[in-house]
Amino acid sequence: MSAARVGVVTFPGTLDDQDAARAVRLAGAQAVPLWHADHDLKGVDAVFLPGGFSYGDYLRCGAISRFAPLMDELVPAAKAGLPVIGTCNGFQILCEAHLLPGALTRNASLHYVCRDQLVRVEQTATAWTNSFASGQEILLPVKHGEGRYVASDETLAALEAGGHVVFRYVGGNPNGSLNDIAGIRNEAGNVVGLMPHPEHAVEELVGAPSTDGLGFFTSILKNLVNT
Amino acid sequence: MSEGAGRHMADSVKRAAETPDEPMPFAELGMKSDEYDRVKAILGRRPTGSELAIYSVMWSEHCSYKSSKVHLRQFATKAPASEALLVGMGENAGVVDIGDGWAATFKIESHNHPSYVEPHQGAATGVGGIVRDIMSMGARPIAVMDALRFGAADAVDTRRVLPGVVEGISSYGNCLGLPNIGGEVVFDPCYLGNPLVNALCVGLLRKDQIKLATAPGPGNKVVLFGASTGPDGIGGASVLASATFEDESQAKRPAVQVGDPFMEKLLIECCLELYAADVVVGIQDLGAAGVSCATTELAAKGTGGMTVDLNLVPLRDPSLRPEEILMSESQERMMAVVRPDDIPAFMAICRRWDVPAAVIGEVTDTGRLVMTWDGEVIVDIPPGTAADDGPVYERPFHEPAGQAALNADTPDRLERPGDLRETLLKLLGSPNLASKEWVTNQYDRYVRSNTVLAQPADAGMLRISEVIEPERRSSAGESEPATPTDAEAGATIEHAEPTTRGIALATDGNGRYAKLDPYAGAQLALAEAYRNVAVTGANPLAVTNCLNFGSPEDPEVMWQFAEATRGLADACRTLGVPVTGGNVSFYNQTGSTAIHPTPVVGVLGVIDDVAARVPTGFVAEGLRVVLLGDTRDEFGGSEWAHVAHRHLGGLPPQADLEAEKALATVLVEAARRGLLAGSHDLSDGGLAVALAESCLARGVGATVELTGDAFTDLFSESASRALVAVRPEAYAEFASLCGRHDVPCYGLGTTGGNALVVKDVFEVPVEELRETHTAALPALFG
Amino acid sequence: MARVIVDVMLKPEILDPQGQAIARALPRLGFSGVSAVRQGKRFEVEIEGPADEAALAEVRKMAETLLANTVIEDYDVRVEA
Amino acid sequence: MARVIVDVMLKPEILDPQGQAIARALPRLGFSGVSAVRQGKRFEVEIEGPADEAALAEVRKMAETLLANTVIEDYDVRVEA
Ligand SMILES: Nc1ncnc2c1ncn2[C@@H]1O[C@H](COP(=O)(O)OP(=O)(O)O)[C@@H](O)[C@H]1O
Ligand SMILES: [Mg+2]
Repeated sequence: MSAARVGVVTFPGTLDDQDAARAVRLAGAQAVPLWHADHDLKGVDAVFLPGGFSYGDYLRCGAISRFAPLMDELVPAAKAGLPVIGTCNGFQILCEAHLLPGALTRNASLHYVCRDQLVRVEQTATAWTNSFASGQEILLPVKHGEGRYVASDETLAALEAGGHVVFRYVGGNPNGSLNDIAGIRNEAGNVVGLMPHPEHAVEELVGAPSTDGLGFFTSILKNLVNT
Repeated sequence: MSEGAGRHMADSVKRAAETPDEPMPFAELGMKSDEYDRVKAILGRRPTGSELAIYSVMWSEHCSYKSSKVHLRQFATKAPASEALLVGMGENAGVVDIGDGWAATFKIESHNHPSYVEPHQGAATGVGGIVRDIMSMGARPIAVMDALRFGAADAVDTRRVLPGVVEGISSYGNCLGLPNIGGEVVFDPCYLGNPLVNALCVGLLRKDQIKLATAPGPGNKVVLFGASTGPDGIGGASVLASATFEDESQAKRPAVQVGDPFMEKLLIECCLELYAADVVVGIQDLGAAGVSCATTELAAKGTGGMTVDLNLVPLRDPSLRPEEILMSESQERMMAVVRPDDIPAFMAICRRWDVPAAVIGEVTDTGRLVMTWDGEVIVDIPPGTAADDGPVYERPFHEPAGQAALNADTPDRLERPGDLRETLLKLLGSPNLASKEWVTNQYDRYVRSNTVLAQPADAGMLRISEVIEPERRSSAGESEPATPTDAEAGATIEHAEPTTRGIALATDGNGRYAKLDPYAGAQLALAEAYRNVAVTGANPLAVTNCLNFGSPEDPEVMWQFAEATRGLADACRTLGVPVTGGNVSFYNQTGSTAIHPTPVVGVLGVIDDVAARVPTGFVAEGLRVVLLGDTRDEFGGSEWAHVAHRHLGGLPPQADLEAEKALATVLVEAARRGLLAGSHDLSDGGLAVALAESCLARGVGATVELTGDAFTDLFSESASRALVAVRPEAYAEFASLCGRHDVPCYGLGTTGGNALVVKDVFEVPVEELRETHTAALPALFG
Repeated sequence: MARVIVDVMLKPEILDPQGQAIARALPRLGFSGVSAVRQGKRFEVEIEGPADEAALAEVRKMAETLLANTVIEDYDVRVEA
Repeated sequence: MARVIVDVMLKPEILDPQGQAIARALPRLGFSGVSAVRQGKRFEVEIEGPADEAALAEVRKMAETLLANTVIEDYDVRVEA
């Protein structure tokens, strides 16, 4: 049986695609490059939308990328249950594409922030977090200028009531996100978006001083084996 | 008078021959009359407006190094033999062999004046420019650094300039996906009207993939690609465009260039794919002097001739005149020389990355650079005369009138403090020594996943692990079958496994030391960067430098420059590290007052196994704290004299390069053998500040004991020293290693606890150190 | 050739830290009498044909789907006076 | 209470990378007939008193010194219609 195949999407201006692919490989899966201009998901088992400045973050982060041909394929596939994760710019794209509710706006500090951030895993019942313990605190880097999660009062209440807040910042909120929200999931739990970067916390020697990001990749592998 | 096609005729070669006496505005373009006479002699007639545009920018100080050349030559003539040096000075950037078939290319460059006028855009385009230099060597840019100097931290204008500069570097570098792995932030009133923004970029390539700026092979095509050309940074050329014709369209010509980091990111990926497809014969980035510089330099280094049709240059503003196109400094552009058969593949790759590209000319063997506009020849020159044969000045220099008095005013007369605890906290909370997190937290240090060491660390360190082939391949969407990038559906991302190898980089410079003694000051800058690389366990290999000075027309400034270059060249020889490239920035002065002479030196080192890297500071309890090197009573130009007394006088610390070399040998060898648990170099603020920063690294305290005069031991800035943390069981082996290399080695105490304790002198809780250290910049900048 | 203006502002209930930062800075810079500032975006869209109803409808669609994120922003489309 | 609008746009000769990126993307998104897009900022300044000449002069000064970067931007101040 061949290894699980995780697609890693590259838009013009994507930055963390190599890093995400490396993390996928470290976890024992196969990284499959997906190109924004193709109408082709290449039959992957799951999709990682990495961070970066797609289209320079011009207009709004993710606003132009969500119109990419690849997204025409990804949106219905995600709605049909394909596991999809978006980190940072990937999260922004998922919100712009309305696969996740709410929006990510300019940090309250008005500065880009790069720092090692404690994050609490609130929900383990998603395709990407089932290797974690509920309430587990993990260390991941954040690095973004527009990561302040906002949504209408009703949306926020629904997120909280439904248990759709997957990650919360602890020990300081880096961007002013409502309810300290660092990441959320969709109703079905197959689509997850978060601002922190698991792919930069997978090796001892490089990146953040933590390997907590590996849990995301072992989660998806477990999930794929189980289904 | 815009009848007909709505376009004025340009000043043609034919017209120049017919109107030999027409006055040309060479003085407005910064050209001296003897320089203008030389142009006439070269051409045997008056230059056309376009030719004058080319000569005036190519012979400017910025492009021709006319005042500095005679001094910079020492970097080559005194260069130590180095097997690592693959490409030396004179190319876009130097290239060094870092082992396993890999090469690194790195360079530092200034964008000082633009960053004062418009801090955000000035700094951003500074990063963009140096990154393109690195790309043009055939490399993938893999990291940036920034060495910054501002006026006093509490000055009103610093509050305008610093946040803008940091935001510019942050927005541009982050958007390119280049980790920022280090730099400096220094405050001194002398930089108030002349902030320094020096940006460094390092790139990685295979040894056999080096690209050069050359245009060989008659018949090969000249391609301009990237952003379209607009009226950016052509203040001077407007004079020209309107000089011979009364023209209404030239009113608005901005001096400020605006960067488009997204376009530059596309250019990076596009270039790498072009290199991998082997469709580039020669390449040059467009920086200062834009098309003028790229065409003359490529032609001069190639077969010697080139034709260019300026009507083919894609324009953002259709009203641009040819003179302006030649001088435009629009960002994010590159020029390549391409075999005719490869043009379709070249263009297909550009299209895939949404990068506009246009063939604008052809390589010839005529020895002439010929440009046309509306069918008329407007430039016809031997390109080497513009690119290489610019004027060279032996500017007069002499020691500044006040130099002897400055050196005689030693810090001996300053009152020394009684309360050393207070002195430490005062220094640690002073803007120059305070934590730079307010700045560095705005920079992405993790992207590309190869960052081993970054802020706060003595040097930035990267693991060498790079994709060789472009990995992103499309299986659809390309029409040309010739596209070399078509790949099988479902291809996995190609990659090279991470090697164990790494590179380390540090930049340093101390304008106060250089003011007191430019010769020693430049050597101390090199010594500090060299030491910062060595304390991480990397072996220093090569040097880049950015020489920031006042006006070369001032003989006293010129003396500082001559002394600094002499000092740096001598020190490079002694330390065995060649200068591979750099940049000179003159005219950093307000009125007749120049900045402190500020040579900023970058050193690149190599480490065979990044797992052996030595982290900065005290990483655990129970380690022996050891001071390496001798401490003398040296306070000239020190941070203490600056903070406590606003005093600058005397002589800087002694630059003992042999001691520096021995220290580095010990540090690198000890790291290789795994003897060091942590390290930190000693520099501004001396031992006291190094101890405090070492405690702050991981929140581990230490208890140490001093033997000499406590103030001198704690705050002197003697060079060639480092602090290391050694596991007790490794101490004997380490001490004998030091003995073998004659490196003085003093056990000071042990790590542990929640405070920095200097026995019989003071005790400061680590938390108090942290509070003092981190509060300063946020208090100033919000 | 006509120019259509699209103004995009955050919905009133969404926090606008940029506007707030400006409002906070004003007194320090010697400006008084300002009770609030909000910062939004202004787009100048040059269209090739005339700004007739069809063209405006097109720009409105552009604003709705691209220029504004209607989850958090309101927009206004008008022909330049 | 009155609302004064300050529009800030990059000077026409200055590169507007955002506007260009949007304009380049439009055809791919199915929008045609747009020849150029420029993106700027719009500020809504709420003032406490009436929008008389004195108040407008004050806002103009604010635009000149704070809201616009006059090295690269132009601004326009008007009372909301
Ligand atoms: N402008 C800057 N850009 C990036 N990193 C910086 C900058 N200024 C300081 N740093 C980093 O912050 C850390 C502390 O800086 P500093 O105290 O100046 O170090 P040192 O005294 O060793 O030269 C180092 O890792 C340095 O590289
Ligand atoms: Mg240091």
